Amino acid sequence: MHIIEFIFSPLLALLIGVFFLGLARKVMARIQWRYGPPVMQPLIDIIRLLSQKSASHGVAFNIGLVMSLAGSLVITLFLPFGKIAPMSNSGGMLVILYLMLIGPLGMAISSGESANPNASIGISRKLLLAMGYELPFLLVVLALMKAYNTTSITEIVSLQRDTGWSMFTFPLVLSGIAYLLILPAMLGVRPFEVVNAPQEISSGPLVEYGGPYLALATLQHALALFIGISLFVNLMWGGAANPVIFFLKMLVVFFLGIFVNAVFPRLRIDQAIRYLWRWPSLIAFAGLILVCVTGS
Amino acid sequence: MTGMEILLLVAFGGVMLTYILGRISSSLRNTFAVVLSLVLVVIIALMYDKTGETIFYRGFFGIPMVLRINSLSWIFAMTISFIGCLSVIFSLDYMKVKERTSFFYAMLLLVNSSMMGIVLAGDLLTLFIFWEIMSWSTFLLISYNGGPAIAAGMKYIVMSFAGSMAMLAGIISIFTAFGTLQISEIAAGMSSASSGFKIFIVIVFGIAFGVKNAIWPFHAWLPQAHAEAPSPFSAVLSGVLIKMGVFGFILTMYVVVGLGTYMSLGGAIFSVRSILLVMGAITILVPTFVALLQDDAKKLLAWSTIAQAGYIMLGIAYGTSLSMAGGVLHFLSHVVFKSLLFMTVGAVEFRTGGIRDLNSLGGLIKKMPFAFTGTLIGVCGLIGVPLTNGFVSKWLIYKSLIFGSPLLTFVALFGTWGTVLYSYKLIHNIFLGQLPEKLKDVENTPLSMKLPMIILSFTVLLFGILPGLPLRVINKIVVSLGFDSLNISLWGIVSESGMLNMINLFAAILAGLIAVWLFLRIGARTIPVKQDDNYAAGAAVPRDRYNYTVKFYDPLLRMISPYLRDIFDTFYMKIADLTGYLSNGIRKIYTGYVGNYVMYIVLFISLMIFVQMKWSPW
Amino acid sequence: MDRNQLKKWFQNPVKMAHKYSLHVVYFCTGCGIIEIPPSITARWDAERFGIIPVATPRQASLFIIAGYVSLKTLRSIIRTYEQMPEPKFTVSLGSCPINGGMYHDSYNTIKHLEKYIPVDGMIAGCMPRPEAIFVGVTHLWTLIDKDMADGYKRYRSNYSAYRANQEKILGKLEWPPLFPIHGEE
Amino acid sequence: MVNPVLLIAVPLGLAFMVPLIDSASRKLTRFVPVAALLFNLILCIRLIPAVLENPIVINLGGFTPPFGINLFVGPLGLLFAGLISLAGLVVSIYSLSYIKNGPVVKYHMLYMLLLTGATGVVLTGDLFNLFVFFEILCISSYALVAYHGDRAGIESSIKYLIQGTVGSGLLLIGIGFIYGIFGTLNMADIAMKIATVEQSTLFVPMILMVAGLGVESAIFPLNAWLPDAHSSAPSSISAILSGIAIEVGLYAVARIVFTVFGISDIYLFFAFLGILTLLIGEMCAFAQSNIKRMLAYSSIGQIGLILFALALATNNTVTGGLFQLVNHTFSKGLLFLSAGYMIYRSGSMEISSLNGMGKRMPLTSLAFTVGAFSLVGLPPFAGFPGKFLIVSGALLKGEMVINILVGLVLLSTVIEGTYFFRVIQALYFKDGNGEQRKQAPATAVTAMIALMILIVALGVYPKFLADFLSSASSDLLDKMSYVGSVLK
Repeated sequence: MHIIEFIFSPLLALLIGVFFLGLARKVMARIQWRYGPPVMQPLIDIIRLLSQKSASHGVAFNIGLVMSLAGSLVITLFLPFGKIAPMSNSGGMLVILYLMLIGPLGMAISSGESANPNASIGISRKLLLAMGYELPFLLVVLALMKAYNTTSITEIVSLQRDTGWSMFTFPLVLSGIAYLLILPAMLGVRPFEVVNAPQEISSGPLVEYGGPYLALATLQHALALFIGISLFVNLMWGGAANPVIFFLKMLVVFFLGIFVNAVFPRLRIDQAIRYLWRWPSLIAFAGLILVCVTGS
Repeated sequence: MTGMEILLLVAFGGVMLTYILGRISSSLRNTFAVVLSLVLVVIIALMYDKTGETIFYRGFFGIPMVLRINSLSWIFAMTISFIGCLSVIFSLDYMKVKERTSFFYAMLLLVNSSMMGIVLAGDLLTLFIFWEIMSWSTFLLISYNGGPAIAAGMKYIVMSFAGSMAMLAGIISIFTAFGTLQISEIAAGMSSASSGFKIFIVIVFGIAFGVKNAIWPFHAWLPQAHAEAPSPFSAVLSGVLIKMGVFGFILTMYVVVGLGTYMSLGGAIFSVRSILLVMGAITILVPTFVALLQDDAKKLLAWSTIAQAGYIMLGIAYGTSLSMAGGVLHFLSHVVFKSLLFMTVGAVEFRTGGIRDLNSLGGLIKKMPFAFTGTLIGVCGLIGVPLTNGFVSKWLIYKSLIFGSPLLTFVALFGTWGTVLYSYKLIHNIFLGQLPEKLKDVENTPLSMKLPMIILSFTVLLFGILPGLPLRVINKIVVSLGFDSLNISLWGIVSESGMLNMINLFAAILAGLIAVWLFLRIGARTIPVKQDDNYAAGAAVPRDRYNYTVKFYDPLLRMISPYLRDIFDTFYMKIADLTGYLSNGIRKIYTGYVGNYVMYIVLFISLMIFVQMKWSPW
Repeated sequence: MDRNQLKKWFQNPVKMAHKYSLHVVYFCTGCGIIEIPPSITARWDAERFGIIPVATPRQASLFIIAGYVSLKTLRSIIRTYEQMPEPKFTVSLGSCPINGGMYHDSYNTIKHLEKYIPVDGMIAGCMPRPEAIFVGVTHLWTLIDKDMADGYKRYRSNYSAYRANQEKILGKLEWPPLFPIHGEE
Repeated sequence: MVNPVLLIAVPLGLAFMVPLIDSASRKLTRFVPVAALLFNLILCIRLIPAVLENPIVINLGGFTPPFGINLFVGPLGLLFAGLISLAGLVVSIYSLSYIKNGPVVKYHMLYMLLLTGATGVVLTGDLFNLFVFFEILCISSYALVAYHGDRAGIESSIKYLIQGTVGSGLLLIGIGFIYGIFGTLNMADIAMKIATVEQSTLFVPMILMVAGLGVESAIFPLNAWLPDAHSSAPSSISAILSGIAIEVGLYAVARIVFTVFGISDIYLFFAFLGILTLLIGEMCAFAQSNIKRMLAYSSIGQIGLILFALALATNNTVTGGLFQLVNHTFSKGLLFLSAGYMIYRSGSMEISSLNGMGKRMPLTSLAFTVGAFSLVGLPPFAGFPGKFLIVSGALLKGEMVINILVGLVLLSTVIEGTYFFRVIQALYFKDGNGEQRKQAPATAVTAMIALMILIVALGVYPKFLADFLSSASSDLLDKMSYVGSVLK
């Protein structure tokens, strides 16, 4: 049972992530009054990419990407999907926070090695954006951990079963709002899509990726999407005991993100940081203070 | 004669011998220095798990001077000798092109020996004497390069000297209060002292150790000193030397003042503990962002050293067994990865002919893969990526802080993101991107530099995957300082609110890596290309201009740099200026006109007569 | 998807993926580019066939040269083509790349694109309408199905000749040859 | 048992023999001071055990003390006498090669007279005798300051002369008052009778004497001659002036204040005066760019520190003060001696002209470094134990005022460290003008090495001197035993 979970949950995450990517394209197309590609289109792309002979820029170019995807895969072992969380005993939220570093860092190493300034610009934006949303995000997470008095994400989920969704319980309301405000940035959707801006910096970090590398990068993107949404659902919307319900919750969050993506133009990176560090941070800070004052 | 006396004898004797041998033959000296430092490592390793005290000298007015060893001293001594040894090995090639190498080696060994003296000291007098020897020998080494190093050395020695004078005041007040300087006896006397006295002691020692440990606001000397010192010594400086401040803090707060007293010292909000914690947090936050502004590789690392000192400070000042273990472990981690980073940057500096400017490097991964790997591992440790030692220690610190003071935890966690930013800047601007034309002929890292890098990289990963190895020793320290014992296994730790299992994580990440690698292998073969074969909107890659390094995080920096002025550095410089100005004014008393001088004599007499007439004190 | 399609997917997924995931890098210095936006936006919606524009040649599998090619742009076209990962396909738009079109007597445009890089499909017209582009793409699908879209293979095997042609008109190229050149040295 | 009178008589006699010896053999002249001071040194060392047991009182001419002049060789006097002969010996060895041009004969003669005067001051038990020896000391030093015969030397010599004469005059008037009041000049006798007179009566003579001696001992407002004189004298003489002359002056002040008058109310005032001298000296030194002036101001600072330590008048602080005094003699001597040759090589006294000296004259630079470290009080050199004792003694008094003053002492140490480290950096780490490496002559190097060994030995094993110093300090503080041993 346990072994199966170990293999099952990363695969499930990949599948859902890729499905979300496809769904995103389809939904965006429908919003734009188009027919849109088939939902399986990302899968087709990945198969095609895997068969292409790409140029490699060196060892770190490969290793960084592998590291990035592997790091993201490991996170999925820690995140409860419904009740499936095979490694939740080996460390809690803190480990997840740090594992979330591996993904961007590996990507950064890899695309840095590609020796293209567009990639460097993209990475610098990516790290800055992460810095931007990490400030309110950390405040939110700390408020949660303080409120539930635990660092284990499974416990946070199970405690929400008694108290209701943390987003709608009293001291955590503000944190929930802040989280919702930064969610588009965490998912990397449109108002905060400066990193991969294809028209501006030739898709940024991905500029030199082709063939299998781009396939890995796509999978990494899919996983990032999955992790972002799953984290939100687990922390704020009470997770779920049942994988299906969990998936449905994820779908709702996902649609929220897509709608935001569809209607907003792109912010400049400094505008993005300024936004993220102003209202969401203030609200999250107030939330943390609220938790500290009212909490046990 | 105990092991400690032999150790110090060997260490200090070796210093002299090294210098003398340097006069005869440089290769002989190098061999001797390496052998000596290895011998020191072995001697200290043999002292594992011993405790004891010996009086080794009574020549100082009959005050007994004591050496003592316990688990705390042992782990510090081990680190010092280990890093000292590696830095000597690293110097072999680095110093080949420099002048006055005998002086350098002798001073390097002297610094190491005096640091060993500090950690083995069983009384405050011995501590102070070795402390001062360390201070001035460090001063000589920092100034070694001349040029900008002169100002750096000056700043260091003045601040450090001010710190030691504060410490001297503290030591002597203890001496006058209790009539003894032996640490074990002071601890007994301290418990009955008034709390004002305790606070005084904590403040003066805090200044001394804070300066050495570069805690905000005493950090002003560090960036320049680290940047201008020779790189092998920068490794020692950043790795172990400033950690003498950590040692001092532990000694003051938990041994001299005592755990129970420390936790309740001072008023509610202005308690010593909370002030130290806040200082630690500021030390994390501000220098992390200042590091982002730096364009000099070693200066960047220097600011990061300050920031990491803040983490250690948070750990040891919080005062639970978990945080204490985290603080000491982070000290150990920081020693390893920061020495590694200084060494790799030093290797780059050595091979590129002294370039430290991040804007003019790039693409060196092709030329110096070893240095890149070392930097990558070091940077991962610095950030605290899982499977490196930095992760475990930071995890311990967060874990202990998280429920007690979420705001401090927030600062520490947020500092990590700053760390990611400047670490990536470091590694990207040196090793990634396009290789400039002028660096086409850079050679690979020499063997004497590779060896320490390999050992240190290995240590980073080993302590990251099997944190139980250092934690077992640290647990002994924690228990000896009066805390509860921790529940430690080889691969992690079980605390009351969660556990850490690094071996599982290691297995998972390894499996993930293998799986992804296999997946990548399924795909089509990849073709290695040169850096010139690169997307430039269809054009051929322009030579020497196709790189993005200058103003790497410009949007952020433009936002934050107005807030990052180093007020305290300015403040200290203002004080220095003021002193100079004042001195110049006072100098004018001596006008050079003899009539005035005779007038002074008359005035002196008349003043005394006036005083006598008015108040008649005599 | 009809049954035939499904069978094909099982028989040769790679080929099918190549057909239905054409990531395009547009070379848009010619007048044909004005026809591209309608083809990828809501009116004709190329994405339903998996055709999307990408930013760099590294990510692409289809190269569309939209219009006349001047000497200056030829240099970039060659560079871009060489940077695309194999297998890769080329489609040219309009008459000019075929035979010079209305610029047949210009000193500054090339007349036959296929002399410099292999072209798998040519869509004639001045300019071709978006429908014609889709016709061209369907034609490319058939070629891929029949393994006849083998321009990249031809480029590889005849590289010496291509390179000679390129250097004849452009002078010495700034980048080294992609494949070993026979007949020299 | 040897007669301590020889300590004065031998150098005095030999001083006047110098011209005779010179006419006999030119080469021999230079060795006369060496021989005389070596003799003195050996004599001092032989006297130590006896003196530690009981102070030796010699009645000159066979008159018993209240009437005749007596020499009092207590531990303190012997300490000073030993210090004078030791420092004098080292400097005379240094002078063997350093003094080559100019009036060599007069130099050696005056040099020995200076040391004779100094020895006399510390050994005598009679106020007027003290004045006479003081005059010997001062007059010979006026002349020696102008040794080079250049404009600066003569100018500062004249300044020194004027101030010194004013001081001597004041001293003489003070002594006259005392004689008028008590009818005796014997210090022990006066000390015994001092309680019989009302304190306010004593005020005027005391002030006059303190001011007179204060000029020579460089207490703050009275020390204006010092920087000029020290910087324009030959370095060997600067070493003696700084290491011996002003300290002998300080001895005289201490002896008169502690033993003769013994008014404890004034001690705190002297402590303040000491701190003021210390701060002003150190700050002036901080602002200097001329190395010899810097060293001279630093001497003022050190004198202030020693004065502070003595003024606290506990056994610990006085021991510490005396330790610091010994350290100052050695370190400042070493600094002046090494600076002398560095200036000789570079031809300028500016600190910037010493850049890169560490490469050109390694041993001399090392000597300077050791001296500087020791003066600043860094372990393991001799300055640290002294500072340790002073501070611990001062803190042991447990008074708030004193504690604040101790804080100022530590602050001034930081300032002192700053300017010394600045010079050390210039010596070693700044690029010089790439001259060839050339050491100082062997005799000079011998002298410097001897002082370095002394400094390190004292720093590593301070206990060596501690017992002797502690009996010296009780000699200074214990008025009754002084009186008793003289007037037995």
